Amino acid sequence: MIIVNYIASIVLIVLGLYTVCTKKNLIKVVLGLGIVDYGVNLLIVSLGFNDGGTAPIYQMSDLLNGVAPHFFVDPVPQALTLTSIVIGACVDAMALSLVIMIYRKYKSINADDVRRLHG
Amino acid sequence: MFNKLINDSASKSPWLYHINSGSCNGCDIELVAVLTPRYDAERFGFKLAGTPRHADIVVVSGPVTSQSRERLIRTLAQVPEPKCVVSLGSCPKSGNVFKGSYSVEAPLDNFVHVDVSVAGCTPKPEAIMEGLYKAALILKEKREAMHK
Amino acid sequence: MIQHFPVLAVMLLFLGAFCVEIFGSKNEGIRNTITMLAATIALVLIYALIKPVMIDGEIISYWMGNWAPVSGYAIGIGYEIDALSLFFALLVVTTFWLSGVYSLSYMANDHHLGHYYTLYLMLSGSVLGLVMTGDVFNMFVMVEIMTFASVALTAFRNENEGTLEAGFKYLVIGSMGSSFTLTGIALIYGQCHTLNMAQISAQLSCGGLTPTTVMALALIVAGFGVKSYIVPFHTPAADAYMVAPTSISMIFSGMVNKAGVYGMIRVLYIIFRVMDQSNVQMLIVLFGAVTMFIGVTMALTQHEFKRLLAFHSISQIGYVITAIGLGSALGLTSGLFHAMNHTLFKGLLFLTAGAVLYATGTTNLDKLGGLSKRMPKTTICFLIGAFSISGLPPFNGFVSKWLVYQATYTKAVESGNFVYAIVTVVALVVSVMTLASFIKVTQAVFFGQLPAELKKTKEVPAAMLVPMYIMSALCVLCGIFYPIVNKYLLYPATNAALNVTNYIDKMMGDGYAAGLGVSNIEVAPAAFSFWNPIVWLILFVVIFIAAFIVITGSKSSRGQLLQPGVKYDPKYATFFSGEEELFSQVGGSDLFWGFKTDWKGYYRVLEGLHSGIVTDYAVFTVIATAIITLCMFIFMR
Amino acid sequence: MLILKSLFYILIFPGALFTSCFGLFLAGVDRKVVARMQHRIGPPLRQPMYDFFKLLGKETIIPHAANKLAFLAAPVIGFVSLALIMLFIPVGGFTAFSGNADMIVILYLITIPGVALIVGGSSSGSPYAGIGISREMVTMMAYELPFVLVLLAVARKAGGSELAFSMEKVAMWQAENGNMLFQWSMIPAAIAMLLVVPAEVGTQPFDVAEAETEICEGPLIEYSGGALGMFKLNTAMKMFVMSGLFVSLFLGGIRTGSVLCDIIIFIVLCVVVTIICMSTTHAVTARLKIEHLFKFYWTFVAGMALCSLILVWCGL
Repeated sequence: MIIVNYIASIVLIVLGLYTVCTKKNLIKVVLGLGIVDYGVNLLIVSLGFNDGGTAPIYQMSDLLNGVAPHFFVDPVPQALTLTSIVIGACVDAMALSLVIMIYRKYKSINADDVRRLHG
Repeated sequence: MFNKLINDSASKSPWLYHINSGSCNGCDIELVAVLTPRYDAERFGFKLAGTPRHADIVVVSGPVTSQSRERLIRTLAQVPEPKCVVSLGSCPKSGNVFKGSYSVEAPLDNFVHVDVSVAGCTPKPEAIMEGLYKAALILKEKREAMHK
Repeated sequence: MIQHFPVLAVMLLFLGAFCVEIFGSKNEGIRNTITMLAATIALVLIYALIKPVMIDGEIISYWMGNWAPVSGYAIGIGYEIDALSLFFALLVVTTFWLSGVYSLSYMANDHHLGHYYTLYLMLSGSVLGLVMTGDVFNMFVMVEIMTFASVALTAFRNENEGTLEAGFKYLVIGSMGSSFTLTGIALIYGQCHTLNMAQISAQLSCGGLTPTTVMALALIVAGFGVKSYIVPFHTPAADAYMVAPTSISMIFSGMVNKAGVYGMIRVLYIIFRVMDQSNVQMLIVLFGAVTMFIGVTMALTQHEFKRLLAFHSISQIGYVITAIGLGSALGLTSGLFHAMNHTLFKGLLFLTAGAVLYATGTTNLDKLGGLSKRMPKTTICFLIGAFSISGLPPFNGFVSKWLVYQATYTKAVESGNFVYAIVTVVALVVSVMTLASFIKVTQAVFFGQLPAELKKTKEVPAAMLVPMYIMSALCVLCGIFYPIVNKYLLYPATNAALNVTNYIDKMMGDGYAAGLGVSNIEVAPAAFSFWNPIVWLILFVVIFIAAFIVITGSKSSRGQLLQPGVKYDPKYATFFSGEEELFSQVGGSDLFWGFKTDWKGYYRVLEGLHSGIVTDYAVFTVIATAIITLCMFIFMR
Repeated sequence: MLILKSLFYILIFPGALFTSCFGLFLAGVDRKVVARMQHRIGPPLRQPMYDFFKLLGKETIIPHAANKLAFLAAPVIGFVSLALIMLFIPVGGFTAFSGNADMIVILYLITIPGVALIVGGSSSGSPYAGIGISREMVTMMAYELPFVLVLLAVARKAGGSELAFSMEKVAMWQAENGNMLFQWSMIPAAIAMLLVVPAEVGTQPFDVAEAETEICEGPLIEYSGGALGMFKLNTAMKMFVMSGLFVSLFLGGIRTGSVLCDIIIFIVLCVVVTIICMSTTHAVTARLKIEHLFKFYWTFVAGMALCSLILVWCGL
C-alpha cells in the first residue's frame, strides 16, 4: 500500500518542478513550488507509516507492567510534516505578496517581462 | 656628491617634446632625421618623449598661428623645471614668409623665453643637433642655478 | 554554564527580533538599543566559547529540554558545537555585529526600520542556529527562516528598481533548494530513523551507502549548493546582492553563503563521510572550478558596483568549494581560511560600496569617478579590500589563495590526475582576472576625474567608517599573522571536520562510535612552508619610508583643487594635448576592450544564459541537481 | 648580527642596490644593442643611469586631478616589491632568504609593480592614463596564463612525484640533472617564458600600455621628476628580475664551485637573455594591437607552455 504514497509523492514533486520550469505565469510558478512542498510532505508522512500500527500512545498500565509497547506509527515524521507545512504556507504567502507587488510595478506577471536584472 | 651627480646628468639625458605650431612640416621632418641612424641623436641621450611632463627641451616649430598660441603656452606651462625652449627654423624666430599674416603671431619670444633658436628654412640636421646640444648645456646651468 | 551559551545566543536574537517588532516599531532609540543589545550579547556569548572549544578542544553539546539520548536513540533536538561550528559561528557573529553597527547610520533615512531590524535579527539568529545545530531537521528549519528573512530583506527597499524581482527569484530558487534538502532529510530519516547528525553519521558509516542514502546525499548537496550559490544555482545571488541594502548584502556574502559552505562540509565530511572517494572529490572540485571561472568572467563585464561584487562573491565561493572538495587536510584548511577571508574582504568591499551609494546615491560605474579626493578614507579601505581579494601580498587573500593552489597542485601531483593541474591554472588565472575587475572599479569609482554633479560629495559618517576600519585591520592582520589564525582557528576546525568519533561520542555517549565501528581519519596538520611575512613587512616599511622620502624630498609642487569660477594655473591641469582641461573619464564599461573583443562569443553565450527569466533559472537548478544526482549514482561506490 | 645581515641582503646585495644598479646596466645594454642592430652608435651604457638621476633632479608636478598619496606612493611600492623579489630568486645558487618563498610568491610579487603602475596612472586622473591602465591590465591577464603554465611545468619537472614550488628545489634539481633548458620536454616552456619576459617588462612589441606615440605614455602621462624616475627604474629592475627568473628556472644548473663565479655567470646569462628576448624583438618588430596581444598569448604562447606541461606530466 505504502508504495502508492511514495510514487504519488515523487509524481507530485516532479509535477511541481515541471510547473516551475515551464510555466511563465508567476502565480503558476508559486503553485508549482507549493506542489513540490506537498509532495515532500507526503513523502515524509508516509515514511513514518507502519501498516497496521496504532496511534503512538503509551498506556500507563503497560509501562508499569513492563509489557512491550504496541506496534505503532512513528510520530516524528508527523511533527516534521506539521513544521514543514507551516513553513511552506509562509513561503507561499510571501511569494504571492511579492507577485502582487510585481504586478503593481511591472503591470505584468509574465516571467518574460519581469527581467530587468539580467546579464 | 649626489647633487653633483644630478647636475652632471642634467645635460646628458635631455628628452625632447616637439610642438608644431602651424609649421609646414619641413622642420618636423628634419627633426625626425636627427633621430634616424644617420645622425643618431640618441648617442647624446636625446629621446622623444610622449608628453610634456617628461620633457626637458621643448622644440617649437612653425610660425605660432593664433589658433595654436594658447595651446602652445598651456603645454609649455606643463613642462617641469628645469626646462629649455628651442625654436626650430625661421618661422618661430621671425615669422618667415608668413610674417604679417592676420593669423600668425610670430615671433615666439613674445610669449615665452626662448633659450636657443635654430634658424634656417629648413635648418640642416647638423644645425639642429648643435642647437639641441647647446640647449642641453643650458639645462645644466639652469639646474645648477635652481640648487644654489 | 558554558554549554548554555550557544542556545542563549540564538534565542536572544530571535527574542530580540520579536521585541523590536513589539516595542520598537515607533521609537527609534528603543529599537536600536534592543537590536544592538541582542547582537552584542550574542557576539560576547559566542566569543566566550573560543577558549573552551578552540584552545582546549572541548565539544559542547546541549539537549533542548534535556532530552538526552535513551538507549542509543537521540530524539530530542541537540546543539553541538565543535570547532568547525564555532569557526563559522565566529564569522557569523562578527559579520552581523559589524553590519548592525553599519546599519545604524546607513539605514537611518529609510522607513519601516522596525521590520528591517526584526528581519535582520531573524536572519542572524537563523544562520547562527544553522551552524551550531546538531539536528538535520533543525538545520532545515533554520535554512528556511534564513531564506525567508533574506527574501524579505532583498525586497526591503521595494520602491527601488528590481528589488521585487530579485526577491522573487531568490524565493523561487531558494525554496526549490530547500525542498531538495528536505527530501534528502526525509530519505535519511527513512533509512536511519533519527535526525541527529552524530547518530546518522555513526549509522551510515557502519551500514554503507545504499541507493536511498546516495539519493539523499545528492539532494542535500544540491540543496546546500543552492544556498552557497555554486554555479548553475548562482543566478538569484547576483540579483539579490545587488539590490538588497548594502548592510544586508554584506550579511549575504559573509554569512548566508557561508552557511551553505558549512552545510556542504558538515554533510560531506561528517554526516556522510564520502570525501575519501575520488569521484566525489572530482565532482565537487569541478563544480568549484566552474563556479570561480564563470563568476569572475561575468564580473568583468558588469556596470554596477554591487552586482560586480556579487559575481565576485560567487567566484570566491568557487575557491572555497574547490578547496574543500579536495578532501585533504591542506585543502580543507585552505578552504576554511578562504571562507574566512572572503567574509572579511567581501564584507569590507560591500561596505565601501554602501558608502559610495550613501554618499553619491548611485553605484553605476559609468556615472562615478574621482571619489578618492572626496572620500579618502573609504578609498583606502576599498584598496585594502581590493588587494586582499585579488590576493596581493601581504594581505590575507594571498595566503589563503596560495594555500588553495598548493592544495590543488599537491592533489594533482599525488593523484597524477591532470584535471587538478588544470584547476590550479584556472584558480591562478581567475585571481588575475579578479584583480582586473577591481582595477576597473578603482579606476571608475575612486580615481579618474570627478563628475560635476559629485563635487559636493562628503565622506560618510563615523559609524559607517568604524566597521570598515575593523574589517580592513582584520584583512591585514590575518594576512600577516596567519600562523596564529592557523593555530587557533583553522587547525582545530580542520581537525574537527576530519575526526568524527569525538563528535559522535560527545553527543551519543562514550564508546558509541567505536561500538559501531567508526574510526577516525588520521590527519597530519597542514604543512606550512612559507615565507615569513613579518620580516618581509618590516623591511618593506623600511625601504618604503626611505624611498618615499627621496621622492617627496625632490622638489614637488601641487596645484590647488579646481574651484568653479576661479582661474587656475595650467601647469597643474591634466594634459589634454594643449587643450583646456575637460571632463573626460574612462568609465567602467570602456575598460578592457581588448579583452572583451577576444571573448565576444563566450560573452554572448553567457549573457544569454543570464537571461533574467525566473523559469530559466529554475531549469538550471533542476538540471544541475539532476547532474549531481546522476554523477553520484554512477560514480559512488 | 642577523638583523645586520638581513639588512645587507635587503639593501645591498641581492636586494635594492644591486638590483637597481644592475637593472639600469641591463637597460643600457638593451638600448646599446638595439642601436647597434639599427646601425647606430647608440647611447653610452650609463645612459639609463643619467636618465634616472636627471629625473630625480627635476620638479615633480602633481596635477590637481590626482590623488597625491597614491600618485607618489605607487612608484615606491613597485620599487620595493621588485627589490624584494630578488631576495627570493637564486642568484647563481645564492638565495638571501632561502626556503622562505616559492614560485607562487614570486608570481604574485611580480604583479605588484604592474598594479603600482596601474594605481599610479589611474590616480593621476588623465583619460589617456585610463586607456593605458586598461591595456596594462589586459597585458597582465594575457601573459599570466602562459606564465602560470610554465611555472607549473617547471615545478612538476623538478619535483617529480612530490610538490616542489620552491625555487631552491628547482636550483638543486638543476645542479644534479643539468639545466632545465636542455630537457627536451621543457623547450616549449622555455620559448613561452622567453615571450612572457618582454610582455612583463613591457618592451617594444608588447609595450601597448605605454605606447608613447598613441596614448602619450599611458599610465605615465602625468608623472614627472622623481616619481617618473622611480618608474623608469622599476622598468629597468623588471628587466633584471625577469631575465634572472628565466635564468634560474631554465639555466640554473651551472655551478663552478665558487659563489663569485656563479654570480658572474648568472649576470652574463641575464645579459644574454635580455639581448635575445628583449633587444632582438625590440629591434625587429613593431607594436602589437592589444587584442592581438591577448590572442597571441592565450593561443600560441599558452599552447607552447601547455604542451610542455603535458609532456612533463607524461613523464618525459
